[in-house]
Amino acid sequence: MKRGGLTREGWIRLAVVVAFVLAFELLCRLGVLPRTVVLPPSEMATSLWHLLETGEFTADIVSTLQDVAIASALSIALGFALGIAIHALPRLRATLEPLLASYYAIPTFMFYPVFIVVFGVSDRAIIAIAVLLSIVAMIASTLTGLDRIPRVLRKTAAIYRMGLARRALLIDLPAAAPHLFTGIKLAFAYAFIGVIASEFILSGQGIGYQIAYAYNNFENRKMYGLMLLVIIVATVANAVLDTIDRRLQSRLRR
Amino acid sequence: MTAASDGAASGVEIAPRDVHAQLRGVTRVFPLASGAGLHALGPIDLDLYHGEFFAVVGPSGCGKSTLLDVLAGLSPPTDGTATFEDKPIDGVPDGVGVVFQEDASFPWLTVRDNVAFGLRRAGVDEAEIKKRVDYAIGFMGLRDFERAYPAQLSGGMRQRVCIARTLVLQPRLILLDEPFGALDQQTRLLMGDELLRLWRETGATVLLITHALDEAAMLSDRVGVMSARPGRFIDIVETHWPRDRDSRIVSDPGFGAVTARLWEKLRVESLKLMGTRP
Amino acid sequence: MINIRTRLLRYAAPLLIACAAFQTPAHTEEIAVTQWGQSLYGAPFAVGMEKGLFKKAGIDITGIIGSAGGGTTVRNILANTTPYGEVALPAALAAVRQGLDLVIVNVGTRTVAESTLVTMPNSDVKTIADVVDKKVAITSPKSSSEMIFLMELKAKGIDAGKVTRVAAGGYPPALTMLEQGAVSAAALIEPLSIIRKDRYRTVAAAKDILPPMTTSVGITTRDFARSNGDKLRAIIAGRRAAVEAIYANPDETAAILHKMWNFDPAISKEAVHNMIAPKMWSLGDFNRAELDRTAEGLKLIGELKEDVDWNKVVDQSFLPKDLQGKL
Amino acid sequence: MRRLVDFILLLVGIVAAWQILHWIAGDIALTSPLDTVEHLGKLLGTERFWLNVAETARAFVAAALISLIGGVALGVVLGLSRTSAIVSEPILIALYSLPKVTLYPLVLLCFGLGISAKIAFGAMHGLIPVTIFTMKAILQIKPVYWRTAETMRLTPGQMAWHVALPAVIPEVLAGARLGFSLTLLGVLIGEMFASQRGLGFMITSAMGLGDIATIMAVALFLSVFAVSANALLLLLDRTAAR
Repeated sequence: MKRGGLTREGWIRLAVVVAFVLAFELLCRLGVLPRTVVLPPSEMATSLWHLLETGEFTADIVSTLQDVAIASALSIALGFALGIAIHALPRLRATLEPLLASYYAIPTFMFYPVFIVVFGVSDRAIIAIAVLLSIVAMIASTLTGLDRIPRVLRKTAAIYRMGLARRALLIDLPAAAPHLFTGIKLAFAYAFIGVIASEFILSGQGIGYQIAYAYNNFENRKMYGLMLLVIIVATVANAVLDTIDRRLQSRLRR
Repeated sequence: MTAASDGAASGVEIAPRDVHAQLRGVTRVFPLASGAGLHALGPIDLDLYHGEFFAVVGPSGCGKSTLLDVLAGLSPPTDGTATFEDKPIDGVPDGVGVVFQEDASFPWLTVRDNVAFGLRRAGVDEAEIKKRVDYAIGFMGLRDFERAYPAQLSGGMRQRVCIARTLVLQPRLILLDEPFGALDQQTRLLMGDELLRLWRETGATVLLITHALDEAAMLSDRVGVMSARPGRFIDIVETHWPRDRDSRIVSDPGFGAVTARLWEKLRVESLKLMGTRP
Repeated sequence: MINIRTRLLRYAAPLLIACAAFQTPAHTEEIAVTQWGQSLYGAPFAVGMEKGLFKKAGIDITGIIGSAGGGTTVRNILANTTPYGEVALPAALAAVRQGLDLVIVNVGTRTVAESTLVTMPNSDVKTIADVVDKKVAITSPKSSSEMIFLMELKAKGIDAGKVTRVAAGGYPPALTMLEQGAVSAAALIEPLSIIRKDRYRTVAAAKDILPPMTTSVGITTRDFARSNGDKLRAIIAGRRAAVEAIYANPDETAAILHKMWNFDPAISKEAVHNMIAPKMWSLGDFNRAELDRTAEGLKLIGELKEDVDWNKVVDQSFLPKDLQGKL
Repeated sequence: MRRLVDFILLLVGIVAAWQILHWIAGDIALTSPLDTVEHLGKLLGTERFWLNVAETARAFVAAALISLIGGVALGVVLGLSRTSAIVSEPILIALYSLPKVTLYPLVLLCFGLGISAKIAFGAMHGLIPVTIFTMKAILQIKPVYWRTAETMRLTPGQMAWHVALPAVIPEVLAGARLGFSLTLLGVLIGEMFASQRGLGFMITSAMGLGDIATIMAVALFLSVFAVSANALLLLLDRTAAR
């Protein structure tokens, strides 16, 4: 385990990213990439700073982040419960598995009108879409996690004469934890994608909507500022979850 | 000589001893998808005496682990009876500890918490837990790694953790399923020494399953040789080693004779196994 | 080992470059029309193509690229080999404001008559004045549905601050909100309002409240205007002939829309006939008052801050002589 | 046989749930299974529908090919060196978890509104999973395989074909399955946001008209396609794994 400072690969990675951004900046400044198409990263950053400072989109940002938080929490909890249930029913699972595998090809957004009627026109329809998109990742990770519990640990539990509930809590859960966390990470990523994409295509609020709106109205500065915001939020959240994930893996996986 | 099932055991004389665990006519048949059954084990008769070190060797797939599962109460015999301390084995009996071949340490607990796990489950009070855990950790040479997680340890160290975890519960019968299978030869020898020390100090009955003849010969009072599947005992070899022994016994003139006899019996069975393979 | 990897790498590299180079050309020979196949804006192009009026005018339009959003259409026009298309005026103005090099060459449509404000049949909202202190569903902030609603309020002298506008994300969700009682009234547009006319009661129709205003225009790049004036003239002339054909024979138009857009015949007929009286389709000529009304609307929703200098963004020289006039 | 029975039972369950939801939500929100199938049948009989299918299919096939070939090539290149793999993995994963729809305006600005934008957007979705899976697979090839191949004096070509490829095929196929799904999703989202043809456009324009029957029919069509295509890939996966 490394503490403080970067590994050699970490430095190279940083250098690659910085070089990419600088090259991008240079290409824009030299006019190779026309300004009507894309702005130099530095201008995106100043635009984002300006947007945050004026608070023009604060309500949208809050609404998006809130929806993402609710959607991830819901899909993690529901996905975990469903994963356990499906794992307990091998026949159901065998039948369901090919469906789960092709699930992501179906654009969940199609069901927006259905959700609108079921949940009313509010964030809840967007949250429902995001949950629909992310829950499968959690279910799949729960199944993998439960599958990967070493048989010997179950045997050990039997040696200690544990009941089903105790075993689930003291053995199964911690043993499956690394996979479950991977599921949490994925569920968050998909919830984020789901919320932003729903806003982008369907709704009248949120960061996604504002990006689409800015695109339609040729407000490239706003559009790229908001894009940068999404990229930063997604990358930072992913990096944090990934670090925790790696820690867990290195400690718990054998 | 009561353990030999087909009269192949040699006429070693044994004073009548106190039976600790007993198998009578035990067989194990696994149901197959086709509807037929896979006859994995038996029939087996076995008397394990109080305080003895008994090893089981046999060709791979002969049902050694199944035998252990029956004794541990992890799987009931299809036929026959199994008793421990005169009570029929129904579920995991109290007083039995098991160490598996696979690493069974809990990766989410520190070494210390791993060792204390069983005691906490049993509701032993903390002062007693501390005492026993300290002892076991010291005994297994884990003092420097108390706070470490299994992922930070070598395979040998992790197996020590599992042994310590079994040890603290002060089992009267310790079942070991090829516990050193994944370790290198030097480590195995040294772990064997520790196992002997543990056996002497606790006075527990030990049943060790192994595929290594030298390990069986070096550690045990008696070695049971099993046939190819369905496994049964074709020979039981007494070693007559002193109770106070260690791995240096391998240089004893009698050691070669014991391993030679084990191999003689096992070779035939192993050849059968290879011959039956496609 | 490193050796092998290097060698393998050399094998893989050309493949990668080949992939990176894989691109299909983005240009088509078609022109772009906003909301093609979805609203009646593009009817003249359908009729013109079907009846061969463009060919007669000297240009062969092979197909139409449609799109949902105004801005998308503008961008698409700019990327096209034949950079001419019909877009919503607000989108064209937004593009000009952001410095895109384009010019407006003709007027497309000049009414918002297809817009209505509806409520549930049993609602106590009887007139537009009844929406004060209530919630009204629009599609999204700064959308044309909001602009028209605000213009209606202004025309009726109602303080917009007293009405809560709720963004639904689209017309069907707005209707859902209405049905669920989340709002008291909802903005609606044809043909959806024709399809569902039995379910709702019309509180206000824009055609009764709002005078004509420019809603869509033909645009092109200044480059193309300089180099391909003849093509532009032909397109505009062909379109004019088509508009005349629509007014001359609405039933035939409805039949063409049914054939080309898969519109339901009955709905197609009703929709076309509804737009005959308000004269939705312009022959192409500019009307200062109608342009300014749209600009006023844009100011209401905060899209426009100051007046538009129409002479800077409009070029009348491609219109038929009889349609050119003073701005 | 039992599997077939199970599958039919599951289908019955889904249809039943759908029917019940239809009764609860009503015709405006959710057409019944029967009506949907009927409407799909009607759509299948129109030329317009198949034009849209062809449009989506063209973009999808091109995007899927780019994802697969590009992803495998990129994965091989990155996976051949441990350093490049470690350097690039977090970057790839970050890109994977990015809401790519955010970048769609950029894609439109670069590629215009034609089919190439859809292809690019579909490939953006599918390329990364294929790359990640391939890279990891290459990295995890046991070094002893390379050494064995070297002692047998194989040429790099033989090595790639006879050693590396068979060793990574299961992972690549797993990546391809995910890539396949996401590519289709990407193309459809692209069509939903800005396009004038294709199934995604059909969905948005039906949404604009509140035409739930068409939405559900297209959804059914896509689901059946995605599930059967995936089952096919799964089968390929199983045969390859042997």
